[in-house]
Amino acid sequence: MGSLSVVEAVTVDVLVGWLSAFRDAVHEHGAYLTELDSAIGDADHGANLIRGMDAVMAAVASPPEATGDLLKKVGMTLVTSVGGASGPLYGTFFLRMATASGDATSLDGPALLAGLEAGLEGIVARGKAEAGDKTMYDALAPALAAFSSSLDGGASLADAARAAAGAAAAGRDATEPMLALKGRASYLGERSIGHIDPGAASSALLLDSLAGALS
Amino acid sequence: MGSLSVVEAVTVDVLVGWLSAFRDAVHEHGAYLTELDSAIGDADHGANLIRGMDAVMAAVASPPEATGDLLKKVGMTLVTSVGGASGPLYGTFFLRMATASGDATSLDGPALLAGLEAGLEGIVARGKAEAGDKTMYDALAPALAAFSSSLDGGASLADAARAAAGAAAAGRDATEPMLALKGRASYLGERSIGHIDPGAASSALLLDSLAGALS
Amino acid sequence: MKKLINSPEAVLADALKGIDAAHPDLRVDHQHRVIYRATPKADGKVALISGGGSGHEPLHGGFVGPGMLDAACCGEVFTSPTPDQMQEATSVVDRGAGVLHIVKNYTGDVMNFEMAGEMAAADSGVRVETVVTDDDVAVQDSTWTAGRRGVGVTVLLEKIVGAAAEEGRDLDAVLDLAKRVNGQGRSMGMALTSCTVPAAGKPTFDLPEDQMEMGVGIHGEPGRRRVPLAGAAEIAEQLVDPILGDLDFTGSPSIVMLNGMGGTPLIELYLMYGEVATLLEKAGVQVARTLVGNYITSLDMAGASVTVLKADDELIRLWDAPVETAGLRWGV
Amino acid sequence: MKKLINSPEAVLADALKGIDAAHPDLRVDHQHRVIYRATPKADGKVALISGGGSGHEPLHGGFVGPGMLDAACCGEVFTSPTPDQMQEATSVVDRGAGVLHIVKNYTGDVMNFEMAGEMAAADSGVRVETVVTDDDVAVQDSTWTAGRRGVGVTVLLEKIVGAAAEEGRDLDAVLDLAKRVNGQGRSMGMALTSCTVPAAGKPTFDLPEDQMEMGVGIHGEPGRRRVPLAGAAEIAEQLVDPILGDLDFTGSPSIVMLNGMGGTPLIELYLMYGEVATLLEKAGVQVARTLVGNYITSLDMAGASVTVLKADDELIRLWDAPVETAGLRWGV
Ligand SMILES: Nc1ncnc2c1ncn2[C@@H]1O[C@H](COP(=O)(O)OP(=O)(O)O)[C@@H](O)[C@H]1O
Ligand SMILES: Nc1ncnc2c1ncn2[C@@H]1O[C@H](COP(=O)(O)OP(=O)(O)O)[C@@H](O)[C@H]1O
Ligand SMILES: [Mg+2]
Ligand SMILES: [Mg+2]
Ligand SMILES: [Mg+2]
Ligand SMILES: [Mg+2]
Repeated sequence: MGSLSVVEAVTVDVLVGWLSAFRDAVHEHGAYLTELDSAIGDADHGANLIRGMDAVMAAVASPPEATGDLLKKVGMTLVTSVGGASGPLYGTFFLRMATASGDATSLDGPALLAGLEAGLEGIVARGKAEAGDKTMYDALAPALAAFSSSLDGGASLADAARAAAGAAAAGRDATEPMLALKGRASYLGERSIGHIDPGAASSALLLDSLAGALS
Repeated sequence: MGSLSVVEAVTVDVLVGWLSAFRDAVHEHGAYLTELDSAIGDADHGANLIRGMDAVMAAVASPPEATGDLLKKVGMTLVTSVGGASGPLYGTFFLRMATASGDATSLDGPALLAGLEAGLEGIVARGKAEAGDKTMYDALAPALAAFSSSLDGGASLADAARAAAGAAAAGRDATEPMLALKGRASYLGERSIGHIDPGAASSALLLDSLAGALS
Repeated sequence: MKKLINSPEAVLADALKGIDAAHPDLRVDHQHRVIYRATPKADGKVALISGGGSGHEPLHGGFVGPGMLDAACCGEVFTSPTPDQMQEATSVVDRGAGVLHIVKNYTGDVMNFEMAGEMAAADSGVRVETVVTDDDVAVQDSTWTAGRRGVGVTVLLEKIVGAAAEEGRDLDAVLDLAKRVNGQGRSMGMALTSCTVPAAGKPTFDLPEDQMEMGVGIHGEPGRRRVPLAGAAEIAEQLVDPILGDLDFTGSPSIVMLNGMGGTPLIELYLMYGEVATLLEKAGVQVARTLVGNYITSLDMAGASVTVLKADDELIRLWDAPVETAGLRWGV
Repeated sequence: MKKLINSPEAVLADALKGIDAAHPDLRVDHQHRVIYRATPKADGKVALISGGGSGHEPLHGGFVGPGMLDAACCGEVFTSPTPDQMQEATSVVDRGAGVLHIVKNYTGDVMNFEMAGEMAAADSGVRVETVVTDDDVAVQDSTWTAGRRGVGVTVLLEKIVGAAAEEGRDLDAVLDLAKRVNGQGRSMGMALTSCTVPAAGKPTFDLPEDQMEMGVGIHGEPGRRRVPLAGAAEIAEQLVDPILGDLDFTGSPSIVMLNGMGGTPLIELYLMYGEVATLLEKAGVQVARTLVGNYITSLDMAGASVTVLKADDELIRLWDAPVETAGLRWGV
């Protein structure tokens, strides 16, 4: 909020800042995520991400130099500490982002976007979610689209990230009236309608944390 | 209440009236008895007596001629249908009363008293309760004492029974501050203090039903 | 009240139908409410009968079968069975060597079994002996004339004494063994919640979210004292300490049961057992055999109890002997 | 929240300690949270691994042992285990004949096991096949792309396929059999109450005194619909009808499981089974084998589920084969 230094190169430190902000966010909103998951799932989404992000922050205490190495560590840590649906999904997100980022020690806007997009493709490859299935995809996809068009329109990284965070929040809210077609919420049939998807809510936190880290 | 015919000879019909009134009383106050038993026992005293007295009334649908035969049937039915502590105790009460009553087709005041006292002795023989142990004995013993001294003082059967019922009620209330030394309530130790004993409460109903049947 | 029942009055009769349907190796006498082995044991062997109020399943019906009981008499929920049930069962299971009645120490149970013993002896001449279990250290023995309650040791006793009867020991020997097992077993239980007796329709007592009852029995009765809710490690201490304080368990192999009260899931029972095992080890108690699960329950009560039996090579051997019942099964 | 735990975070680690202490014939890898047989099976035999979130005990750890599983991977409560756990277990249990992964159909479980299979194949060259159980008729299959949930049939499958692996069948045969068992099993569950996930600290959903949830799974999730509370006979109908409507069970012997959700006492489960048995008989289903008890649970949820498996002589024979685990035990 009105930060003085504007980030234009996403270094390992900035990425760690993002992860750290996300860890704080899932701690702060863990009960809320679990409450959403109580309504249409199994009441563990908050606990899952708290466990995962605590493990991530421990794993990146002395971060490697390359962004790809850092993100790979994040992905592997999530895969091996979270479990459930969100573990492989968020894990795959970071693993694919790691591959896209490679040896680079810092990412510019287009490189960051490419990484995020690769990550989202990973989620789709694992979970086969489509738009409107009421999953994290419904927050992430519009967020990356907003990120992309902001950059295309010449926005700063910080502004693009803020636009993405806003779109993610809108995407999260848009899951409320949806009928779930993926994950446990789909077992509820019509009863899934009227509740925000917990994964979409955590994804909105992920994008919000990114915007914070880039501001 | 202000009945016209006063019973001076306790026939089988009068005894059946007594039992029937007791059956009605345990139905009416069954929840209360169970509530008392919830506080210091196992929450079944009402259900036990309802089951037992329903079985008794079915068993005496065509009553035998001798009071002893009727009372034996009552005792056996209670023994074989109630279980728990109250089954053998109330069962023994009626079985001993049956033996005392024998072939008589009707009982006068002293004979009825002798039967009740034999019954109480049976309860003591089975349960080894003493005054102040916080059991049904604490309602029955003062009731029979009052019955006896009323008869001695020349009271009618109805008046003696009313005195007995009053003493039973007082005995019941007197169990409240007692520390239980018999039955399940004794497991509670000090925590048994401050609650009326369920068996004392049902015994008060038994005497109240007798007073009703003799008025 | 939320229960899978048709009506409070029909609970026992309906449950017996299900037991009958589920277990071809049991025979259910629906009139007398007695559960028998489908195939009676051989002539000349002592028979074992137990029984009590219902609501403690698998006790006792789940322990009828080769290596354990010959019959279980089922009372109404939390109400001891009636003497005629025990009398009937006694005459049915007797194989000429007499019958041991296994009775948990509750006034009602003791009185009803007592009357049954009198009736059986008078009617059929069957020799009946009775062991009354009273292992609950929550009850201070001397002061309360009703004595200690019979709880968890009953399960271990039915197993061990059942094996001895199967071996062909006579009634005196079986009775001696039963008394020895009872004398060497101690239990202590606790509740996180009350249970709901079907006929009562509501919980026997209310227990606030931050309180628990220590020293409960198996009838949903309040315990000896209400204390603040604690973690599993501290609860384990409150259960184990009074047991170890009541009898010296060192120097002998022990059989330990961590029992659930009916409404507590297995994951919590295992967790509790982990804590109990740690405490026993610290205290120098050598655990030779373990049982974790719901064996003597109190309807839907949430909670657990610990039973420790001071054993020896003979008791361990009898414990390990084959048993083939719905509730316990090994070596067959 | 009233639970016998030390802290929500420590539930799994602490429960594993208790399982380890209680069962000398199991070996617990506390680091990877895998439960193994203490004595591995013979070389050349197919190994079976299952796993999933915790909170369903005895599933799966209680089914590790001769005649059933070789290892169970334990996830956090209601959270599938992670791929590294399965990968570790896979390489440990492989006896050179390959490993079958038994996975209940939930997005998380399927994805984690999928990743484990990829990793195991890449790392160690162990041949891995996977069967995904999906027997829950509460979920309308076609419409929902996540497909039906895997519930009760998993227990029966682990028993039957475990026996086949013990006989020495190869991985293809074991996989075929597993798929056949899954294809012939159907389940339906209901809840009287929600359960409380330790980390959530309160019941997953509120259920008024006069309502129940029909069509629940095993994760405390709300069911397909909320309906008025009914008697056991009517509940049994609501469970059995959709099962019989989904598959024709006549003309073959069936194996039936009446399963408790964790907080329902055995007396109610037997009572429910009596009602279910009556309905099955009326419908001409021939019940050859029965299991009544808590086998696949949902923490402390009160409720029950019914599983019917259309069997045949071969499946019955495999069902009857010896099994020696904490949760199922016979013929040994
Ligand atoms: N196939 C899928 N594709 C994308 N996201 C999914 C899929 N299935 C589930 N999710 C996401 O995962 C979230 C649930 O995560 P979590 O509660 O941690 O795992 P679980 O459902 O195994 O308990 C859902 O809210 C949804 O956003
Ligand atoms: N030893 C005894 N002597 C006399 N009365 C007793 C004795 N033990 C118990 N009682 C009576 O029995 C009552 C309980 O009866 P009930 O609830 O039907 O049986 P149970 O205690 O077996 O559940 C007690 O309230 C008490 O009055
Ligand atoms: Mg979840
Ligand atoms: Mg009582
Ligand atoms: Mg009782
Ligand atoms: Mg989960």
